[in-house]
Amino acid sequence: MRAAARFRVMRLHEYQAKEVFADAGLSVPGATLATSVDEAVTAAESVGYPVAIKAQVHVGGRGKAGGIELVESEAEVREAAESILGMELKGYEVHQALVESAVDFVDELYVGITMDRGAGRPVAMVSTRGGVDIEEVAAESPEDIFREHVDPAFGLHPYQGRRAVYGAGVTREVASDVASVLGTLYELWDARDASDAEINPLMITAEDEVVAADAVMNIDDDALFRQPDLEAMESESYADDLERKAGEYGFDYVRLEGNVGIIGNGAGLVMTTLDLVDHYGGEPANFLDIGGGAKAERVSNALDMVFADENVEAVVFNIFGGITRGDEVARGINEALENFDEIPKDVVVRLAGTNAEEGMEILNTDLVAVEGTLEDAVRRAVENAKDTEGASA
Amino acid sequence: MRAAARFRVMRLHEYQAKEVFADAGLSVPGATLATSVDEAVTAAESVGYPVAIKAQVHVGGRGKAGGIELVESEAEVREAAESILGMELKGYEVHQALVESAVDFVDELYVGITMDRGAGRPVAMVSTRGGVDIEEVAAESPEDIFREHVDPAFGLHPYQGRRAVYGAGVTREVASDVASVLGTLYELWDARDASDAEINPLMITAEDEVVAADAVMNIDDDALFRQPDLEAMESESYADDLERKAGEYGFDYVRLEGNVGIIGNGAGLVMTTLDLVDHYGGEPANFLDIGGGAKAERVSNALDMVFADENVEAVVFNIFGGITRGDEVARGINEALENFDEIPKDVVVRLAGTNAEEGMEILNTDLVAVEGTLEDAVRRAVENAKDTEGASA
Amino acid sequence: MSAFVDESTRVIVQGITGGEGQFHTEQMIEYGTNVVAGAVPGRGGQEVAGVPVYDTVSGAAETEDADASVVFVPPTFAADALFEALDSPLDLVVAITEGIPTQDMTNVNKRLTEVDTRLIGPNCPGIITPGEAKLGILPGNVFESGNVGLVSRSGTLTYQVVSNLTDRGLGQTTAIGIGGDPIIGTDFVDALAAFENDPATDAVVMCGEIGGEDEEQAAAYIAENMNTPVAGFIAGRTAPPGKRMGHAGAIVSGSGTGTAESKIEALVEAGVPVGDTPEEVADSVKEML
Amino acid sequence: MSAFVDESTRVIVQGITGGEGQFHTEQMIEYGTNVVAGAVPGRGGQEVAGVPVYDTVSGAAETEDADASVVFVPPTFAADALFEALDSPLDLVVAITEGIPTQDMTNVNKRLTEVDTRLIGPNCPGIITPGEAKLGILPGNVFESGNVGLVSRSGTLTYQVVSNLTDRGLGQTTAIGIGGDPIIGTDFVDALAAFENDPATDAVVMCGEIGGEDEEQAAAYIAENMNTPVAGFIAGRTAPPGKRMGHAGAIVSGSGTGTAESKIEALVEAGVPVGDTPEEVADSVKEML
Repeated sequence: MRAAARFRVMRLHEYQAKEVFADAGLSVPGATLATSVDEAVTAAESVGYPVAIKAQVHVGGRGKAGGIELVESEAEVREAAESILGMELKGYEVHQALVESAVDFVDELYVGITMDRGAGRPVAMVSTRGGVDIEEVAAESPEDIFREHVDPAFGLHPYQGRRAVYGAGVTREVASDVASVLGTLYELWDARDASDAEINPLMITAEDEVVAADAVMNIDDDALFRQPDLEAMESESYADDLERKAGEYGFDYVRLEGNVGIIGNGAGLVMTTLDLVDHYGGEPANFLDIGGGAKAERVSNALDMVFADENVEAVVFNIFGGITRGDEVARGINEALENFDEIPKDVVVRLAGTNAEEGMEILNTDLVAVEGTLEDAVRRAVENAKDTEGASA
Repeated sequence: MRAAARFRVMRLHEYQAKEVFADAGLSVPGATLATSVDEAVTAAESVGYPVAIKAQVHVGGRGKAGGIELVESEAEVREAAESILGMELKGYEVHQALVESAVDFVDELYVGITMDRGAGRPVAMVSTRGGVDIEEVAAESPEDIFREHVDPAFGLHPYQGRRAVYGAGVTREVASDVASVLGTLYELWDARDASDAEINPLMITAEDEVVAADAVMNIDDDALFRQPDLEAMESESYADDLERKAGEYGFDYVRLEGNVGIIGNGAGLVMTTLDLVDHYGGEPANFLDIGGGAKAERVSNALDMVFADENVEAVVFNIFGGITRGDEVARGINEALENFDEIPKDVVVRLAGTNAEEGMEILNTDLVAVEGTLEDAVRRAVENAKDTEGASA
Repeated sequence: MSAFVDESTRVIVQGITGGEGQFHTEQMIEYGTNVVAGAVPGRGGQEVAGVPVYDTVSGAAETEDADASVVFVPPTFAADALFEALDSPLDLVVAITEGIPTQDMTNVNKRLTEVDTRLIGPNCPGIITPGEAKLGILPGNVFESGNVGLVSRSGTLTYQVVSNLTDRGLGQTTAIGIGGDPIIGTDFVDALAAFENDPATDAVVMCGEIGGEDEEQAAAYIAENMNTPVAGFIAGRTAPPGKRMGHAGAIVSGSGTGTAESKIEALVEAGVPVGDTPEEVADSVKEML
Repeated sequence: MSAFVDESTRVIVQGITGGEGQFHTEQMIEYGTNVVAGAVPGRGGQEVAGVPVYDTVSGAAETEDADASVVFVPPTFAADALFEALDSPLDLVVAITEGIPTQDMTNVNKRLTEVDTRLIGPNCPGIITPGEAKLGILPGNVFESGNVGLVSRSGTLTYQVVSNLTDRGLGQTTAIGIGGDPIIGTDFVDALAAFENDPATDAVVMCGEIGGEDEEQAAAYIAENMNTPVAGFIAGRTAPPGKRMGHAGAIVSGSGTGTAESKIEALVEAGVPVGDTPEEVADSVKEML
């Protein structure tokens, strides 16, 4: 939901992020990607036992959810790969697994670079509590994460890396190497337009080697135009077909649990529409922002999306035109609905702002209901959903 | 004289600077370096007539001094190359000439990046009065040079390049290309630790092409450690053997016209010693700063240098010890002078500061005269020089 | 009076020769905005929508004695356009452009600390003083002159709330869309301070949304510094927990800020009534006056 | 009183484990300077010259409640050491290091505009308040406590002039070597202002040299702001014309500044007697008191 973070990102898979990290000179474990059980076995043999089999999906907490297995033999690899490949992790199906040499570590750190929106500056972070969910550490004992803000005009000074590392309590033996990893990570973050670049855990071996055992790198969508090689790594992975469809149409779309489909223009207004559905006793089925200046085809695509969601019982279509013109929107609604012999779900439309009156005249009110205010439109859609639900129940 | 500018630089030859510029994507004329007349002829044929034959020496105003010839035939090349190769330009012998395709230009600009010491920031400069001595333009009509200061933390923003170019009155047709040249020049200046990076003239052809017809690039000596490829380009070119010797010994040395040789520690104090020689009616033969903490060998080398200058009639050796220790200096003076059957020039020594008393005790006063104050030491050396001069005249 | 812009504000449009730039320049002029120049590199000497175009912002600002600029430059070149505007003798820069890379904006943000110029946006609808001037893309006909100030992170939500105000006869002194990007120039506190200091503004509406800590900071500012009454609205109460804040927000702040609950609670504690619907917000404002 | 440093100044030495750092730390302590810590990455927990070493400047400054640092870090790493010092709770940083790349110093110079910390140097002998503290490499035995302030771009020339003062019974409040590099922290004007505000300083000596425009600016400052009398000296009158200013200086300033003539003229116009010899300078000072 863009409105929430307003910082849309393209997420690299672990194996992709590790490629980028390794190119920058960071040490990562030997690994091979596998898409089948047999490939996993071959990979494990080439990498050398013990290996970790790691699901490559864009979800956090893979380990806890059973997406990572540590194995020591071919039999174990087969079992783990069979379990992981094809499994569903938090709604995402696993198609690829990284077969990676297991690191024999004595210590696990966290290092990361992200944007501190409040400070308006990047921040470098180091913690000796690596290998666990860093968000939990941040919530429960924020003092366990050392934060060093970066002046973007200068970048992360070497002394800042040292201060972060010593400040976090990293042991003297590896302090200089960890500071150097943090410096490289910042350079990557900066050069590759990342929103986040993290290593968790950064493993420390008995020989004081410093190895990136996991890797996170998310790239600012708005900067992909100057990161063509990273853009090419984008793998269309969606939790379901609807989100895939939204991606193809180029919509800001989030699927939710309810049954009132929602279409609107502008993130704030769409969020408000969701809130009102909830306020009047309904349950939003989705967030769908068609953006500014939407033309008829885009409007039609939006309806197509919402109708395709089998949970949706009724739809509210709320447009306040600034750049978006009410007549264009009305034409799009007509076109979309005229294709149906029977309109699949009741649609309530509310048009305001630029060319709203022209739009109201154009709208085919045989196909949609019209309301003059946002509140009335939402109330009516909530009622429609309840009626439909009641009827089908 | 380091004291004057305190910004010692390694100067690239025109052909070297053009290599660096061309690597960065700037357009330079086709050219080949020649060290003999036959090479010049071959070069001219491969480059194509007309060609410019340009002496490669570290002096300004080569053109006026006859170091650049524009020629159109083999006969002319022979004549020009014979005249230029081996000629002496402002004290520097010419060993190399650049044989370069002559650019058919309609306009000549000046673009340059340098350090504005007063502002403590780099400055980008553009002038439509290219092809002439820019220092003269600066002195006579400074408003003809547009200056754009650069925040080093951000570099030269593209808009600053445009502002400089439009502000200088560059014609619209080439404005964007010239701004782009300025941007590249700044990046080079920054990335290569330059003190100056200049193109004068930047030629504009009838087809609105923008060509760097000359190139200046001077590198900050203190940053050569991180510019190994540029450091490797250093060509030991000195106006005379004495300056070469000083370079080998690692002294700050400037040869002057007078007959009182001067050795001291610290640029300010050595300059003051020169000034006092002048004040008391003498003429300084040189500036020689042995630097801080000088050991005996260095002291001995300094005397060797000054004795090697045939103009020198007398020497004043003035040390005020801070880090430099008087006893070390005294030992160095003794060692140097004890090698001679006869001391070639009268030496007056003045030692003050750290371990000065110990030094005075060590000094072999059979070999040198000693004075307690700077003024007395200088006066005596000036007299010695006059006496010697009188004796030899 | 009004905040930041009025009919005397002399406006430059950066990117005036583009489609958006030209269209909205015409709209702004039609609304009464004193657009005095455009700035587009290489297009100096031309004329668009009846105003002269200059190659540089400095040239336009100096020759036309301008006070403000509105930026329609595409995202690829927008940061440079903002740096240029901030290095010219202007008081106000309004960045409409959507999709500027966040790292570009952190650089602009750094420069903002070094200059006196105010930036509104980017990715915002702009600012309007109804009946006097609008700088940006807001639909002028929604607004009416009056004594309510409005500041909002969202464009269309602004229009919604303004229409609820106007329906009740509550006109506006100035409405400011500050934009919803992670890094913006003018924030809630800056806008609230301007309204507090504007004698013509008798009440203020602030429309926030989930994410970031700006609303919490605004609440603290209101509690400490404001006599003018403020009504609030927060969009995004029903956003599912996992989508509420990015991972970055969670590890940086490490606390419960950024959620709708946190923001509403902070505002209510600061004495700001927070409406459940835009209509409730407008009703609150009516009661305040 | 005194300018910038006195016996209570708590000093960190950056680069204390190097040869120069260790030697001069011992010298400083012997002189009476309150050296409280060293800072060298990776050497935290050790002890040098009887003081504890920390890994970071912040750690040293916070734990030992330090006010100032002296930097002996080699040129390759010096800029980072300066940035570190400027990002720590210190009032004063004295950079002795010679040979820091000029572009590194322009970056440091930019950061200096953003912080309150004072930098002296680089490539300077340091600062001394005779009888109380010295931060740097100045030979303590040349100085004597008194009522004359001294500021100089040159190290050994400072010692020369000070010895001429001391010979005449003229002790010093504080002597500051500001360094002769193209980019320095504290300049003549900063030092002169400190002396003007120091009630213990009854006269000031400034030793300049050719190059740059600092002496001309100092002259303007003296004329406008100083009641304390100033005596001047300019080294480099006999430098040959071609060697006087770099090409850069000539095209940037485009004028006659930077020469000895220009500097002497500016000072004399500001009422500052400029001696032909160090002895004459000391004589002038004696007359002033």
